[in-house]
Amino acid sequence: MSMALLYAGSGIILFSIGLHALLVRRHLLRKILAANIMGSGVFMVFIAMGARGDAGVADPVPQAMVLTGIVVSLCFTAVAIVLAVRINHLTGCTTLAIDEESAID
Amino acid sequence: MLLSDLLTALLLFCSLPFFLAGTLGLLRFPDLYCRLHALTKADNLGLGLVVLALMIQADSWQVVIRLLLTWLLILVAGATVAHLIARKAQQDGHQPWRH
Amino acid sequence: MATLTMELTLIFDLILLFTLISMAWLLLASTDLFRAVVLFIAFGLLLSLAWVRLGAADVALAEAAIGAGITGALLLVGLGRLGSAERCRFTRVPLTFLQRLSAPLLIGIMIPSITLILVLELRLLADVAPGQQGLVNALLDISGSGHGVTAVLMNFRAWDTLLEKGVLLLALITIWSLDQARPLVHEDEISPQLTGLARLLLPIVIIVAGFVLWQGAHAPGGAFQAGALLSAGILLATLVGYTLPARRQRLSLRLLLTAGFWVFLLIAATTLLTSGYPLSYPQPLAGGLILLIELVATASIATILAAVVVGGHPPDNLSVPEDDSSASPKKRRK
Amino acid sequence: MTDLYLGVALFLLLTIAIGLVRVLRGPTATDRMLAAQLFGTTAVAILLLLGQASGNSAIWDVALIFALLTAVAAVTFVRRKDVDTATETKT
Repeated sequence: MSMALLYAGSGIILFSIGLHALLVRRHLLRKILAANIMGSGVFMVFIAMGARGDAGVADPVPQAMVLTGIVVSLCFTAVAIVLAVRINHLTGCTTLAIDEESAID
Repeated sequence: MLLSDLLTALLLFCSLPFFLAGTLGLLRFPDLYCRLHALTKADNLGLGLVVLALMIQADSWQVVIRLLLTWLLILVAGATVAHLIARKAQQDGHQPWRH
Repeated sequence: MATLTMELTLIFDLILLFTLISMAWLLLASTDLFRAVVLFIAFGLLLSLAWVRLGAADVALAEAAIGAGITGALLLVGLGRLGSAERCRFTRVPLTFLQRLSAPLLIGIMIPSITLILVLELRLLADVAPGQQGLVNALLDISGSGHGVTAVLMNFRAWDTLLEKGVLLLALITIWSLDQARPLVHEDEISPQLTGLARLLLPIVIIVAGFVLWQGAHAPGGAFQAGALLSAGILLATLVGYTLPARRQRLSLRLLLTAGFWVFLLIAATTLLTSGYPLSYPQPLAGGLILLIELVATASIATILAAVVVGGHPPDNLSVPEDDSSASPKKRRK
Repeated sequence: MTDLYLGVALFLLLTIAIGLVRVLRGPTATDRMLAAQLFGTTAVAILLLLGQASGNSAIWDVALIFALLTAVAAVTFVRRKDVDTATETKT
């Protein structure tokens, strides 16, 4: 039980770190990585909540949903990278063209 | 304690220095080529000893084959990757370290 | 004895999670993007250790196949195409003081509150009785599969999996409509050792993929894991210079890419007509239908994932000599 | 015996955590890739040990897949087209 909570809590921390970076970082690839970390955090909460029953084996339903989720996040990553490359080709930018200096990096 | 258990424990303890050496070498050696050299210790002997230790505990030949295959794959991949990385480093113009 | 085991696992978990979180922070904060990508690859490695610790072997297998094979390649190729420099030719407009203040304020309020809400939710969830393990196990006999996760994926929630195949296909269509495939690799000569490695590894990849697919019927494994593994193999082949002959790049490639979705959809439609519910397989056929879907899906997933890393549609003018980087190489030729 | 396996796995996990310093420090991209390669091997060893400790043979399949695919990332790194060599020359 405590182990499941430990992992679920870490999942939430990962999600928050990713969310923070998604908002704050400017380079597109870094935003993509941030979204991936957020996804991993969500998956970890899911699996951990499913694993708090009998020790050893995780609940198959969240496992199946996370498997689907992994595929979707992989698709997202691939599409986002191609979009970023395209933006780079069209505008010469590796960031979204917002004029904002307050972002940290 | 059974003899096989003792042997497994011994082999596992023997494998630890190799992993430690790999990591320390990775951190402490002065240039890329030296670090490459440290790395292969963990690939070859570190993992090899772990695999050997677990093979003693195996209860069927399928398990033995599976373990052996894992180790062989790491060996082949590790050797090739070390070669490729050294080659790329050389092409990129890394000079070997001289003291 | 038992307490020592528990303490050791607890310490293991704590170190693993601490490393994972600090890696996530470091990789997102790092200024060097290549460092970020390498850290992300290592993050994937440790993440699959976390799945193993949680007893989710299926997820660990998928994470291993994707994290070690595809994501790394995808990000490295993307980084190579994008460049790590943060450049933009638009001039930046100076902001007023309030405008500057607004973003950190918003972020500073939003992220802690989201975290707080999630933690509260978690506390609520912790009181709910765990899981549907019992239900799945009770229905396993009629599912046509001997393994819980496969049964959920291919039978109980097969609708999700069908749509997942649709998402894969949509992603590919989006990518193909955005860009034409550009060469993945540089033209330097290939080290003979590398070719040797590929020749050695590719047959093993195919055998292990088959093993993983077959194993999905009664133990962790299945179509997606096998497909991801196979696509890493295709990627390796592409990297060492194998190419798909130009005449195969049109219809046969497209058929292979879409087959998984079509077959799944066809079975969904047939079952809708015969039983009134999509994907409720007739009892004696369930196992066979699941196997059929999984087989075709594996081939499609493998090619789609490899094509997605290449990142673009096959060149329109196939006589151009530079058409060497399109999706799947030799092993689909037969 | 389970405790022994877990203890060794714990030790190996620590070496990964320490090895991260090399990824952070670089200095070149190749150094970082090298460290990732070592993590792959160590993770395989950890998985084998965890598999033995828990008696769940599916974990060994994960190790086998890692062993098969450790080369892919490094081969991509060596063979890919790189538009900016900035990552190489930058410290």
